[in-house]
Amino acid sequence: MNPRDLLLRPVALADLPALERIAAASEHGISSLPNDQTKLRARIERSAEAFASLDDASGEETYLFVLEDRSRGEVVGSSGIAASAGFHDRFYSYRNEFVVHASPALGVSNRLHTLHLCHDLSGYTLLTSFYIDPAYAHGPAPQLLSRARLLFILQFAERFNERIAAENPGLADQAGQSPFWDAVGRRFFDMDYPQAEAVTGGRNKAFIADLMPHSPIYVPLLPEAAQWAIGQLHPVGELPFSILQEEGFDADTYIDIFDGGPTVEANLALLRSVRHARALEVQAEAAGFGLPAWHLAVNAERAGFRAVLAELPTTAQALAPDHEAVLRLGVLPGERLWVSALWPDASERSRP
Amino acid sequence: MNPRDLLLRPVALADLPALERIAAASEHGISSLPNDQTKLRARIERSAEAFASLDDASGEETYLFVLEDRSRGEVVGSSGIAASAGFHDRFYSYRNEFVVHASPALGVSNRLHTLHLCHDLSGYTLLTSFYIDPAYAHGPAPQLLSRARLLFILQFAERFNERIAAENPGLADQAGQSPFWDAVGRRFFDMDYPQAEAVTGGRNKAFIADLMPHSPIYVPLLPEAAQWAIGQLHPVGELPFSILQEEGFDADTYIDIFDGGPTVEANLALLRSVRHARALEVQAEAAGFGLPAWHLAVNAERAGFRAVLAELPTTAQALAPDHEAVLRLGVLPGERLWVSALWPDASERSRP
Amino acid sequence: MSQVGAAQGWQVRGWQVEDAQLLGAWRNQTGVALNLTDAEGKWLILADAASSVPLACLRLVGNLGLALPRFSYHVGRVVHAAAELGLFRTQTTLLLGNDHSGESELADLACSPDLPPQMQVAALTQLIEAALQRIRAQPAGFSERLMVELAGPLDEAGRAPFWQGLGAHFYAADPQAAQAKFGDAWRSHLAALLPRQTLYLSFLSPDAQAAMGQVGAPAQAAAEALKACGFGYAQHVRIDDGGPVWERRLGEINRL
Amino acid sequence: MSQVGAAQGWQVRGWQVEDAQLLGAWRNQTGVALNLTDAEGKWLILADAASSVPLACLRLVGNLGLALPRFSYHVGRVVHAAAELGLFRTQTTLLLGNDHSGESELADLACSPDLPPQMQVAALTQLIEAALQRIRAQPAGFSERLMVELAGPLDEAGRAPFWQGLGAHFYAADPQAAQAKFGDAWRSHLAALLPRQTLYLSFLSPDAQAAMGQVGAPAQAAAEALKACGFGYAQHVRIDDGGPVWERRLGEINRL
Repeated sequence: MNPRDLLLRPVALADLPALERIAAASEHGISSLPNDQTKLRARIERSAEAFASLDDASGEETYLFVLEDRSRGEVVGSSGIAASAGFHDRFYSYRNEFVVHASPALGVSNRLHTLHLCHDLSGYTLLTSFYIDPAYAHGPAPQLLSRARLLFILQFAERFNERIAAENPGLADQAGQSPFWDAVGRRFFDMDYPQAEAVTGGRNKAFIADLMPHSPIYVPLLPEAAQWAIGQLHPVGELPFSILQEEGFDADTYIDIFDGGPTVEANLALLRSVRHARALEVQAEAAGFGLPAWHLAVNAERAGFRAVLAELPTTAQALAPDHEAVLRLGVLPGERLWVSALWPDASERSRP
Repeated sequence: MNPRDLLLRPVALADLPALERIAAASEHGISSLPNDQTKLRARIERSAEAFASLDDASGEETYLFVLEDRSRGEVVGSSGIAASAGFHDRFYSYRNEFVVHASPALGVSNRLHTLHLCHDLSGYTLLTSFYIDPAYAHGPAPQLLSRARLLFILQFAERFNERIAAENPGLADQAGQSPFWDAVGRRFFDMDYPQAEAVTGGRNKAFIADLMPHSPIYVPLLPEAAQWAIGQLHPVGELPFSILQEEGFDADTYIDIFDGGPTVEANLALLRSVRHARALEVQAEAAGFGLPAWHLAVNAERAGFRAVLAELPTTAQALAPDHEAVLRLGVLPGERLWVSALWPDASERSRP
Repeated sequence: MSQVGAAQGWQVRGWQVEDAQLLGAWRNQTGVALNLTDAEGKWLILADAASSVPLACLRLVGNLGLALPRFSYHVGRVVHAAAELGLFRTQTTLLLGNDHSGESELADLACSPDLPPQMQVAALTQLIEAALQRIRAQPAGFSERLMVELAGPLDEAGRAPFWQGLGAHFYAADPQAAQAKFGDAWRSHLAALLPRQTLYLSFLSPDAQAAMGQVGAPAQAAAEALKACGFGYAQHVRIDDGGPVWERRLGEINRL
Repeated sequence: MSQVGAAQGWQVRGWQVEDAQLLGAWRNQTGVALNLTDAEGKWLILADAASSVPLACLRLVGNLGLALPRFSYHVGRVVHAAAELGLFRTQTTLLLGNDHSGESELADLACSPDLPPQMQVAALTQLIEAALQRIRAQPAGFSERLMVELAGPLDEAGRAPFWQGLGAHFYAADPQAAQAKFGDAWRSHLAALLPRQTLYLSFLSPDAQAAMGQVGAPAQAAAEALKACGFGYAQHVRIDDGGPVWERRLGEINRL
């Protein structure tokens, strides 16, 4: 696979069959794409509206991207952004909290782990719907698929929150049974985890959270399997999780109230791709000095957003109109594009 | 005042009279220096032990620095570091938390502000004891006094926590009465705020916190003066607070459990002075190209720590042994010094 | 089914359709109009034995709060002690909950406003004793405890100091209007807006603290009658006006 | 000061120095040795009228927990309801507190182990009635409520299932050893280690849930006697073994 064949763009109605394949292939609870044609079509339409809307941010926008391998003309992955977690209502998480309880007389001091139901992440922008065709999982494709979203958010910051979060799947067996759910949610919500997910569907989790205890959960009182599941990642989530971790997302503070999976969060400005992002002019006199390195490169359009992988000099301040990446992104002279080094650490520059 | 006359160094026993002046001059509750000769002497001795100790970090170390104007041979300020907030015990704060309570039937949705007693900052490294002679408050002296500590922490990171916090004085009237204390602490601890401070003295606040409610405080139930005091800074704390804010400290999350003043915190690596810090070699062939700009510059010694303000080229990778800053810091050829731009934003480079 | 009061010529009987008109104008022991429409439980009417005109009433509910959650504050205590400082302070706490779920209830205790106060106490006492006898005769549908809510005090302006000190910070509109509009459901709507964690009474205004658990004017006659029948304060108060919840254990009835 | 039990030839009297030796071997209604050394309150001894040998005892405390905070769990309820899903679940909650601070207490209820069980109940009943009479005669030093703690159940291995399900997660050592070492203070030390916020009973093991509020073997005779004297479960349990706190309102005594 040639990295130059990869193109990330907004989803279009023509991608419906591809999305159906993705929804069917992505494992239970991992993708947030519904395995249902009607609902998928609605998701595509909502996304198209979000990309096209002129006024910024009612907060209910969800943006969906697809990754295309142009050498085969095929969609090989999806990723998304929800502008505002909870859609201006509450978005619940458990926050890990540690308190020390001590009795000098008994000579005991314990650091107690508690889970604190909170709305801290309400209104955060959420990264969602990550799925990559397994054949593409080992190259730079997942990097483009996940990280180009950050450059999109950076360019249209007025539509998003400055803090970004992403849910990650927690431990569950093949039948979808989750040890965390069994120990916590099930006591308040008399059904299996898959059932509970189905009942809530795309709904706001606030509805469920209202059924959960509003005092902290004392972790030592949970069965061991549930304790162990707190903040644990389902193996299928490792790839997108590791990309976010390398970006600098914090994975230690919040967990999902259903399956206990880690919910990561960060300040947009501090993320690696954003810190290394720079705007380049397209201009005829652009010089081509410096060592070339692989970059994420995106144009400055909203509805016509395009993101690709491109080799550029790390010191470039501008690109020539005939640079192949400029051509692939369709950026005209005088316009700008944004780039961010794929492996900003010097030692990694040799990677694809 | 010539910035080149300023030198920051560890406090010495000979500085006792100067510290006494500082402790007497610094207003009630602002400095953490006790206005008491015996206690001050003990503080100096503890600091000398901390700087000299070979093994790293029992966590009880407190480091005290003084700022000297060498043109007058006088101490004009102090600042300090406590290696570990709470000395491995609990360090209490209130965390601002917001929860939404809604009744669809009544058509009401309230965002409730609560204060949550927490130990989140236990073990953080604390910046303490900031005091600057008012005559020096308007130049770069406070920058050196406050920020050189960060470069000290950076160099001896194994002695400190990667997260840094600093308490800031909250609102109080001239008699030391605090509206926040009156509404909260006093209900549980039957005395005035100055009295309570005196009783706790240098002690761990955990002792007091055990007397405070362990359920959240609902801010709407507090008198208005106390609500207004939450997170408010006492005017005398503005200068050190603004320096920390510019460094990137977060001031919105934690407040002091006594007076409601903002307790700021940050990840060391993300602070401005640390992000822009770089190590320079001292070597004969160092070239002097590039625009000069003012920098914090510190040597790499622990007990012999020195920090000064110096003009260097922003692109310098090394300095010559006869560079005046190298001479002032006493760094020998082959050794290193650390520098960090005083005003890293290009537009500010012209400031002193 | 009906008992005749020896001294007064009173009779306890069940509900009759024609009672509705008269009872519609009465106010119960919490100060509000009787719930005649969708009320659970059994009505007991104390009537003039000769004319059968109602003089007092109550409604006996087997298990409360099973359809609509019933909220109250549990009134607890927490000691904050520090031996080194000689400090030992007992704080009163309030915790929102549904502690009475499933308990039996005396509701809508009310008298004809024409009855003089002492007669009201006598009438209600006879009615409550009749209710207790009914429970003793058929204990199956009742729980271990019989509770009753009493109105809290009002100030001269007709506002409850407890409400002013607590509820009003979380619901700005008029609680009496909301009570009139939503009936019993009003307080479960209110509960969604109130703090869910333990509150310290000392954070409330002195007036609110003083009012907590006190019996207000609309409940005076009922309180006297309930006391005479063995009811007492049960460490819970109403979430709007802070009026007390009283109760008696039904297990004891069989010992009488 | 002493009453003679008509039927049995029993006498209720105060403490005598020579009682200490005999009583030192008895165990009280919570299963532990009597607190003979620094015990607050007044001892009442039921003795053989002829020989004056003690057969049962109790200690009557005017106001408990004023020097050493007394901890218990308040047992509450919270309803979690979602009409759209047809969900209506009542959860039992536990909240650590000092709710009994300042209340009066019956402590160290104990019998001679030589007394057959039914005689134990009769002896304790007479003793409790004597205590109530004493309060009625001199109500000044007593509070509105009289409480008593009862032992919770133990399993075959002698461990309390409630402790295994709750306390043991926060204090790993042997609670009986700690009780022996620290006496009454043990449970206030323990309280410093226990969760301070509301717990949901459903998070505990099924055995612990079942044991909560149940009367254990060491308290059986006392429980029967207390029931006969009008005491009942007061929605609180002990923080170590989950045994129930029972109480009776003293206001009612004057109505007897």
